[in-house]
Amino acid sequence: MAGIEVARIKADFPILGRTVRDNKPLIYLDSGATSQKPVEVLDAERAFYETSNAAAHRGAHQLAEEATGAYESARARVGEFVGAASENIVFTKNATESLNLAAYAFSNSTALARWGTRVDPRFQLKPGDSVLVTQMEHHANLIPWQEVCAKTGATLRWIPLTDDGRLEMSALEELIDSSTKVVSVVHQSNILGTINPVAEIMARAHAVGAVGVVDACQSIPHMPVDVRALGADLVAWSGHKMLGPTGIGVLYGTGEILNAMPPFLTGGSMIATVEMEGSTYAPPPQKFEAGVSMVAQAVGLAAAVDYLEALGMQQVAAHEHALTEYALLLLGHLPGVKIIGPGQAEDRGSAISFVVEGIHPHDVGQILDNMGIAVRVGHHCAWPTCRRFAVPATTRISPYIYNDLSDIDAVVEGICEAQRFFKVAS
Amino acid sequence: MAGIEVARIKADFPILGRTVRDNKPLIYLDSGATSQKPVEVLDAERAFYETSNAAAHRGAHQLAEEATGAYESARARVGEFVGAASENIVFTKNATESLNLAAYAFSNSTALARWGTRVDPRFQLKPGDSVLVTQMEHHANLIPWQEVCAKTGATLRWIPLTDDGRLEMSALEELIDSSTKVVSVVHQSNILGTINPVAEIMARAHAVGAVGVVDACQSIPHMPVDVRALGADLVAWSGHKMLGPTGIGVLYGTGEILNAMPPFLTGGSMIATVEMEGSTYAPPPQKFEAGVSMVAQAVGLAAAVDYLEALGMQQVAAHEHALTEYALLLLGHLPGVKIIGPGQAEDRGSAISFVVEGIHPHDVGQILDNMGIAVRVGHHCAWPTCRRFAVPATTRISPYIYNDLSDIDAVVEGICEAQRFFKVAS
Amino acid sequence: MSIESLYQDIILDHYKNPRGRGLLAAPLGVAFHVNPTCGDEVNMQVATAADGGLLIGYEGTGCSISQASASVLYELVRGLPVAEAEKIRMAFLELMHSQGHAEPDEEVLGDAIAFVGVAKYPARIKCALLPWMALQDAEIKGGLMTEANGDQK
Amino acid sequence: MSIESLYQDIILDHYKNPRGRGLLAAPLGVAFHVNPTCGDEVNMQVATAADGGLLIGYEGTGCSISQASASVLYELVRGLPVAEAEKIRMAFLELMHSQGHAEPDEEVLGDAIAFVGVAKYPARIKCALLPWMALQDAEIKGGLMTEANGDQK
Ligand SMILES: Cc1ncc(COP(=O)(O)O)c(C=O)c1O
Ligand SMILES: Cc1ncc(COP(=O)(O)O)c(C=O)c1O
Repeated sequence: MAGIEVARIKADFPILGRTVRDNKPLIYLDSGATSQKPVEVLDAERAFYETSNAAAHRGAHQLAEEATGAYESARARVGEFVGAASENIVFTKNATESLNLAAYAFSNSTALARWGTRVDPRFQLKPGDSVLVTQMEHHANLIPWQEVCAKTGATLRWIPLTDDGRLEMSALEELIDSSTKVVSVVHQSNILGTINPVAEIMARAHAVGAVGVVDACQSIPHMPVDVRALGADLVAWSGHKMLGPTGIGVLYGTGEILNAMPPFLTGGSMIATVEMEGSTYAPPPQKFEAGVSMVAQAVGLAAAVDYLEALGMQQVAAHEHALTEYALLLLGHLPGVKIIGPGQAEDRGSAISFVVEGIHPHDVGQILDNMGIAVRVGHHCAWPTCRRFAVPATTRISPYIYNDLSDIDAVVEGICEAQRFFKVAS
Repeated sequence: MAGIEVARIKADFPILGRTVRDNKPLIYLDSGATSQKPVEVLDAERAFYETSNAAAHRGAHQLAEEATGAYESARARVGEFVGAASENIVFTKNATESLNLAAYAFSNSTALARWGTRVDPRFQLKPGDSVLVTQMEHHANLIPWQEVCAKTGATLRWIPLTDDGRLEMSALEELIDSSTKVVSVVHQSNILGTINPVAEIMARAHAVGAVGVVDACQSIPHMPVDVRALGADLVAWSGHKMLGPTGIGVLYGTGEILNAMPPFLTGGSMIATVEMEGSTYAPPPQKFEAGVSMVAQAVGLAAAVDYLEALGMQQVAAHEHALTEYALLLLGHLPGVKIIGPGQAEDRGSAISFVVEGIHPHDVGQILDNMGIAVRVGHHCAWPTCRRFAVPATTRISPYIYNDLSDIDAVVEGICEAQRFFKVAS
Repeated sequence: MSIESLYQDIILDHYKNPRGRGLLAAPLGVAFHVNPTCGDEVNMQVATAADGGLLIGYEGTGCSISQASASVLYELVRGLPVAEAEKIRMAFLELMHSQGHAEPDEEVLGDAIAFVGVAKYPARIKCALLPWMALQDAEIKGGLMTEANGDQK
Repeated sequence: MSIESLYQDIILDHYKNPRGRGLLAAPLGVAFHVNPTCGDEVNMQVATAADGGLLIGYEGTGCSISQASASVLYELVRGLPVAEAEKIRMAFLELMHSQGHAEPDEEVLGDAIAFVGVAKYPARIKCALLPWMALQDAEIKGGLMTEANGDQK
């Protein structure tokens, strides 16, 4: 595992030095939910508060200048990280807001058009129109679209899954047609680990004139991603899963689409002119950033980007790939253990869900927790995916740069311990 | 000014020790835009990241338990601060999101009802219905309602202002009638400083069955506020203006109203059950908190509440009142200076806007900035209010707990300097 | 705190050998409750026997704690008058909110005292409470209890 | 850095005594630009004289920097062919983005070199640029320039 020196990295994360449950050293394998933060990120946030804190874009005094500069540099830095220009980067509070921003463009345009406001017809929905997602979406990329349909009369469709946890691509032919107005697809599934062929799907979407959206929450933190290469109109992700602070998310959009979309949250700092009778709006990205912004969090996220780039995203991906291969090998051979998701490491990320025969995932997680191993149990905000695989829930490990092979060994040991404890034949 | 020892307080704010513009000590008078943060808040946030960081409400391991506990304790603490129970407190990213959440309840309900979803009829708007705000709203409490009207066919009305910067209460008779579905009013104006009789207005709103909303952005940081005493259904404010971190806001709602409102942002953690075909939602406040939450910021906000309560909100208000009286006296007697807003300190907060004859507010601010005094210039996101007073913009001082009388003296000196510099007779 | 304090033998026994599991022929009230964070499910049914005592039917899927809790509930409250059952329910709720500091009364709670360790794991309390919340809901739906006197959020 | 470097005498002079302020009788292109953060306004009008030189009309309200900048603009570009005016505009934009490190060419920029200090105050750059952005817009609207060659965002 050349490149990623886990021991050295761990030293940058104070929390990884703590113990849990009666002095057991912490093994954190829940980075799919949220990652830990290196001191570099904490220092950057704190330094901002201690030296330059002010409302960005809302003042002319020196602190306001500095805060605006810090915020806009952070935007440029985050853009650069994914191959995008500053003006294509919108800051939100999390990926969920980013995806809602995308979805509300449709319901808002539809309502505005009904009362005479001119809107881009691509965002105007009516009965007969359809919205396409997949059966492996995180709730954040499913429910907003369900709501759009409930508010416009459009119909939700979804790409089904194979037993191996991949998209049934042959179904696309039927699912994407002239009724399709938007296709929103997860890049890497948070529950199955599957990496989807999003560029191909976006091309199919564009062929019928649909808007293409990608949920890149689980890909951008873990591999090099050039958002333009995805071919999407909009790409959403969160800062807190990529070493950044809580409270900040990102929406990338092409200039064309961001210009065409109506605003979402409205208020201060997103306007051009305001009168009681009506207002006009600033160009993107400002148009989508109403209110005093999360400047400290943007600064922290930029520091997270610096940290990841210093490691190199190729190296990060290679490191996780090695962990994935090892974990799939070990878990795949463990009696009574079934992996939910692709069994091979190709086109697959490091989030691995599994079930243990005769033990509820919650109980597996509890035994692991008791050994100091933090994993996630439940439906992982992808409940329909659980239903598809006829499991009530799964146990999921999701390693990151601060995990190594020994952490995988610990999980295997933990599963065996659970089988012993619950007296399940293994 | 018994109670508030400014020198001692200043020591808690590292940024106030810095210099600006060639070594001038910083005098920060822009707390209306955003307040500075004491070390206690920065320490609390950092301690959370270094010991308990995990996704709240999304895990069963020890860190997730601790993060959930920290988040919910913060909610309880913030609720307690304003006299509300935990379940009445919704965390958002800022007041702008809180107010949009309130406004979207109307546009979303209207659209949902059109396609057959059962909604509370109070939130369903149609042509002929009206929405009432005031002519002194921050854009954050104006544009969302303009957008609601544009999406539903309802009409926006507003309470006009007197020349002294107060609400023309006699106009209420005409403005609130059976067509009124929602009344949304700022508690304390960020540009004029006016404190409005919101309890009376809310009572009038309820008398016609309208929903009552209060924008308490500029009141809760500065005086004791019991949200229940305001008589509103919903009350919105921001954390960053009350010593808290950026990236967190609050919406208080009565249990009755929060239950009746449809969700706003949708996704993970706000659900009861999810299937591809449709979803049901959790009870409030979870219903309104989709996505991984800003746990660190909530923890920081709770620490800010602790800090303010240790000072005592009565003391904070008394301190600011004294500053306001002093500033009004001095500025009121300065030749060429005109205060925009009430000239008396009664029912008035410490944000004071003024214009200087013959010098553009931007230039006044620049001269002050050059002397190390940070004030805000412009329309303060209340552009229609500027139009009402026929000024293109104002210069605004907005002191807080770390300011004292000498800071006001410095402003007066700065104004005289500006008059000298721009060769304006004074 | 050992993992054994959470998973006491009584709990594991109820999990492996649930008592009285199955549905009623003619339920008065039915409540299907789900724990949205982990997907645990309990379908709880109530009716009353000729003597006024509670009849309980249930099914469910989920973790050992939630399913054992349903089994213990069945054993404890079936046959009791609604008011008696409610006392036990309240005692169980109190135990769960004790943060592990309670000294539960075995007279009242029977096998349910084994859940004392659960109270130390905030994320698992909801699992243990799931059938008990469903019970209240089923009783309200079946007209055996009014909303007002059944308020313990 | 002194405040005098920002407010040079030339700027204050143009502010107090704006040159050529007023509107055209028959404008070809008109652009009304507002700075949304501070409310500064400029209404810029363009037309061409018989010899092809630019005619400039303008009005506005706002801070000394924005209004002086409009006055300087008037002096610099009126009467010039559009292409020549565009060169000056580009030079001014470059000056504004120089962060104060430029050595502006007085041959090209005339009185506009006084704005070199503005470039050190990021919040004021927009003020100085306001009339120049409006000029471009008015030229495009008047058909004197196409969008493509006037792209400097
Ligand atoms: C009165 C008032 N309302 C609303 C807001 C909006 O708050 P925020 O920008 O934090 O969302 C502000 C401050 O900007 C304000 O002063
Ligand atoms: C694939 C995916 N999409 C969306 C989200 C939502 O992100 P957040 O909760 O940060 O808004 C997550 C993580 O929770 C995720 O894993």
